[in-house]
Amino acid sequence: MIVAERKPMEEILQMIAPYKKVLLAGCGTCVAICWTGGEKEVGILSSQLRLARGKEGDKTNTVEATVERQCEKEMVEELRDKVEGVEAVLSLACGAGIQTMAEVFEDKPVFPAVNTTFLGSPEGEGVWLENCGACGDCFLDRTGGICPMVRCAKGILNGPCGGTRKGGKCEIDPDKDCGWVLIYRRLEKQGRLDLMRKYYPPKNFRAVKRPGKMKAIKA
Amino acid sequence: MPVKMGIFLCNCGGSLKNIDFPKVRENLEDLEDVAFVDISHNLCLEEGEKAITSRTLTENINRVVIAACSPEFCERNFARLLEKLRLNPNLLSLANIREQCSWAHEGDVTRKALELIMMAVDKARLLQPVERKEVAVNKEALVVGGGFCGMKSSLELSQLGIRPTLVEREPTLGGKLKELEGFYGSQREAMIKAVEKEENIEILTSAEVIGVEGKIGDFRVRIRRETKEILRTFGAIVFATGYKTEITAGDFPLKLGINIISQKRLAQMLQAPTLEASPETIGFIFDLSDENSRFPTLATLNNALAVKQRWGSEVYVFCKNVKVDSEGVEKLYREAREKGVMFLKFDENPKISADDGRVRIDAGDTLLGEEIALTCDLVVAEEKLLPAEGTEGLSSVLKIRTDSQGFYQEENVHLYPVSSERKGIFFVGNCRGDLDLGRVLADISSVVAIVHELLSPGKIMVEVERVKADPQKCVACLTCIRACPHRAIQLVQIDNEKVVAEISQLACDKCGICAAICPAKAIKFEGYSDDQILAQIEAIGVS
Amino acid sequence: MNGEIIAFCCEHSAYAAADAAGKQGLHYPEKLRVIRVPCAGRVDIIHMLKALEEGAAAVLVLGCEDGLCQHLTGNVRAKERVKYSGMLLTEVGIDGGRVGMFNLAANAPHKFIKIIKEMNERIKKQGR
Amino acid sequence: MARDFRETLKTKDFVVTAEAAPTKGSSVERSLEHIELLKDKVDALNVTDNQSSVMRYPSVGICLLIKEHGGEAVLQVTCRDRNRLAIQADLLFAWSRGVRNVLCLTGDSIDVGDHKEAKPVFDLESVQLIHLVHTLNSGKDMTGNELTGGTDFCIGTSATPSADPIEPQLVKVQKKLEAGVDFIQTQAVYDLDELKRFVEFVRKHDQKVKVLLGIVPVIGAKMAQYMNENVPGIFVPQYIIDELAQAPKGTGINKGIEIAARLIRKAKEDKLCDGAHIMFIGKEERVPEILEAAGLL
Repeated sequence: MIVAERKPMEEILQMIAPYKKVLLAGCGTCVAICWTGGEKEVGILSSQLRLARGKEGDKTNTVEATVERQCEKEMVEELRDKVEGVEAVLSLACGAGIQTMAEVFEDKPVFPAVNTTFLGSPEGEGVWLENCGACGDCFLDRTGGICPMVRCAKGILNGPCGGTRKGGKCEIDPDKDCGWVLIYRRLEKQGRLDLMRKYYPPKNFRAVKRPGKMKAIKA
Repeated sequence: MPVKMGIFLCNCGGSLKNIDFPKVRENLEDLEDVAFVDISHNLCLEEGEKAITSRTLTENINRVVIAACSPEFCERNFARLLEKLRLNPNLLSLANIREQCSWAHEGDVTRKALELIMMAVDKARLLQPVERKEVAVNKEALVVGGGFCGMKSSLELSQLGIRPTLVEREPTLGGKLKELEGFYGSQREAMIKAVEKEENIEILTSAEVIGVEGKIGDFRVRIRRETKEILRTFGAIVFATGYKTEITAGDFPLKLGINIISQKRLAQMLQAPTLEASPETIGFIFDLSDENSRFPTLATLNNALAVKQRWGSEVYVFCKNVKVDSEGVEKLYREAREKGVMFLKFDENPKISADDGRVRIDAGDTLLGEEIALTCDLVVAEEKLLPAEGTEGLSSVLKIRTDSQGFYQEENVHLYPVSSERKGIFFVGNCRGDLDLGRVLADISSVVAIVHELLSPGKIMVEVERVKADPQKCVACLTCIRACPHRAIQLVQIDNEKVVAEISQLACDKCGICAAICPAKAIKFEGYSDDQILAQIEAIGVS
Repeated sequence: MNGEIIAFCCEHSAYAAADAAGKQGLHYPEKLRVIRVPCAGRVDIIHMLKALEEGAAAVLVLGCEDGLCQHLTGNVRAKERVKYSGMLLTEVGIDGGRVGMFNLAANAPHKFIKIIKEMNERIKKQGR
Repeated sequence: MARDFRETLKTKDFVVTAEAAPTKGSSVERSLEHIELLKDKVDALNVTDNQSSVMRYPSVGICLLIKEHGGEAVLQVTCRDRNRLAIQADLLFAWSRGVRNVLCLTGDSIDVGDHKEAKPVFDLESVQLIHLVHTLNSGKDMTGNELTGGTDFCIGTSATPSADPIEPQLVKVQKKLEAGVDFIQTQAVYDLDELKRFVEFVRKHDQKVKVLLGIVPVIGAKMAQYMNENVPGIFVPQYIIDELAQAPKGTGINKGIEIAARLIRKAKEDKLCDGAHIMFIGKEERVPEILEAAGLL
């Protein structure tokens, strides 16, 4: 899933400063799941904006709506009436959702209320971990299902760097595991350490031709 | 159906003098949806009940607002009354104008009282009926652990007509009783026999619980017996998995050897038919690291007496304090003294050293104020009570946490010591901590009473959808499942496609944590829903 | 609303403490409005923000003592949410101390009074 | 005139190298002083590449200065700041200007340096870089294109014998050996048993490679603790911290020099490794004291 974090309030207030009436648009998929842009967060941000704007933050000046997937034009289209009634849209969706919103309502300024941060999965309640870099050239078959491109801070393909902290923690953050120590342990458990002893040549960074575009071949 | 509200104001026998009731009524009467506003003297007495009954029926109202004393006193009664009047009890909204208004302030509080009632009125408009229905519960109980607690709980449950299935990991029943001699040991055979004789109790030995799914009234339990796996269903589960003991050396060098042994080893020696030479002098020692545990005193007294009886050895007990404040222990202590067991009390941990194949104990006796040196043939060392082997594994099977020492965590150590965080699963005895005998017996009585009350009617009344996840809004993010303290939520498939969270009304304890945390605002807690809470907030200061 | 203090009170502890205060004739500022909740864990960020939006001077969430929550984690979650709400307020230039979470037992009316009075002093100083 | 480092490695029993950190800025006077002071006392001078991810004068620039002043230089190359095009181009330039030795490193993370918001490149990493240098040495570029004039670098790399856990680290060392290196300069090692175990491991896979013990003198107990917490790959054991703590005020640096010399002397006497690599960043002028105390002058 896509993980995002809310932008600092100051930045949001600056973006929407010229606009009196704003629609806060949430998304019910990834950003809802990571507690950033679902209906609940839309309500909180909306209330916070009204508090920030004081008297100007009249209740009628913040409109709230959440669609199931903001990256789908058809679903965003459902908001047409609401969008037409406001001066600007503040989207709490991921970058893809925000861009869809901006495309569907070309004549309205659309602003991001969140920063899209990574692809990941929940580690536990309220904690998400980046674990996919969308490189287009999946390497996980060789590393026991742990991505060294993302779980290693330097994206090394051939083993840990020399900076690993005591107990197998990452050079840059003692709260994060060294990806290569994780890979080693996983492969050791599976009796497949020979995979780690192989040399892997430099990665093909053009596996996805940027900007990425995929056309399904099947109809 | 449009909202039609009746408001009853109670002036508590005319005692709430700082509220101008007629004025309150005046302000409420013209509100939208309000059919009438009545002032009564004592709504909690028969006259009040009659007044509510007649007005409710004649006016055919569908929301009842009562401004009276604290809901802690009156809520239950008024809810019952509504039920009698064929009105769903959830259509009742209360304003606490006595404890939290009239009594809490000096001077005229009419305005505040009016506001509190307005809050209740605005909430009442949004209330929806919550249907209730009877759900059948499985009347059988599972008791895990065939030691003293498990056997006694099973016996008592079966005497009350509940059919317990008793699961024991070992090939035979008895648990720790097998390791005890003397008074407690002597209870062993009789108890096992009684359990085995009881037709109502099904005994599964060499068996272990490996999975618990479902909820109170309907637990599906997987049990592995030798190589076979059995699937059974139970209404409630009682864990009596006991403890293990470990010698604690503290910070002084006690090494387990031939001369320094555990209570368990001593019991084995006492049970052995012959002994080459019975020890002449035996020293028991405890309080070296943990002074609070009651367990070493009991084990020591029990076994010291057994030693006296069996071998007639000289027995010395070294400790800081003999803890006799548990049931029956004082008596054992007196008996031990009478039989000649010597008690020596130290302040600083004694020194223990080897002395020509025997063990020398050097201790300062606080009573005599002297240094005492004693050489023993055998020293029985202090033991600490720890969670039984497998507690950790079982707790993950049960999805129930353990405390800092690894014992099962009670739901609330003071209020509900035998209840776990999962409704319908209980812990008794030493699997939930280092308890003295009195506490263990109290645990057994209370768990038996609770399980009996729960299962014997064969059915329980549950609210159908007090807390509900809207399948249209649920995004199956698992947030509520991870957050629910009672493990009452699971993912289910609806219409063969969408996977959504479903809240079991049986297991749910109505805390509302899920409703607050749901990122999609999919969970509604009727009576405490967002709009009902916000309606109260918005009502403040409007009057 | 006009400068009221809103207290979300857990029915297992704070709500009973408020009752006990009344019963013992202990007085507290009239501007207090209690909203009864089944657990402090029911109270959400939006409830606190909306209360302030509506014109409350302060919001309190009052739950069971540490480790004694009827629902195990409700009071812990409440504390986290109050902290977060305080941060959201600070972000928009409002005193984050206007939301507060306290733990108390059902039989602690004096503590209840103290909490209310202290919050009242705080907002009075700010001229509310 | 300095001897070719590849020759020195082959012929000398105990090789000594030291690190020279480039200055932050375009004035190279201080670097020059260090070069003059050390060029004849050690067998080669390593020049770091934006060490600790702190932006500095380029490694290759100082390498050229060393050559000009008659010293032998080891060009450190990291993969942090340059992609495969830039790295190859820089290596060709260095070779054409007389730099003959290269130390292949992945590089510290951007996060530990002074330009924390920079884009980390890491197009390649150390093992791949070693392969790349071999490719250039064979007269081709990475994609197989013929070069008009290739290189013949003497190749080195680093390793962390004190890593915890060590096993994954050793897997990578093995890959480096298989790729082919002439020398290894280890990260700082303070426990010679660790060094011994490491060299034994290396010898199992490669008898020819030379292992140089990495020496980072610690000049005070507080600094040691700071290094343990903040410098990647450094683990100062408690007994050294204690020894430093006991040194009278103001003499910590002398103590650090003494400990460093003791480690080198012992490693040499017991033939634990093939040399030493001294990293005394910011105190380069005191490297001769270590050499003297270790009996290497």
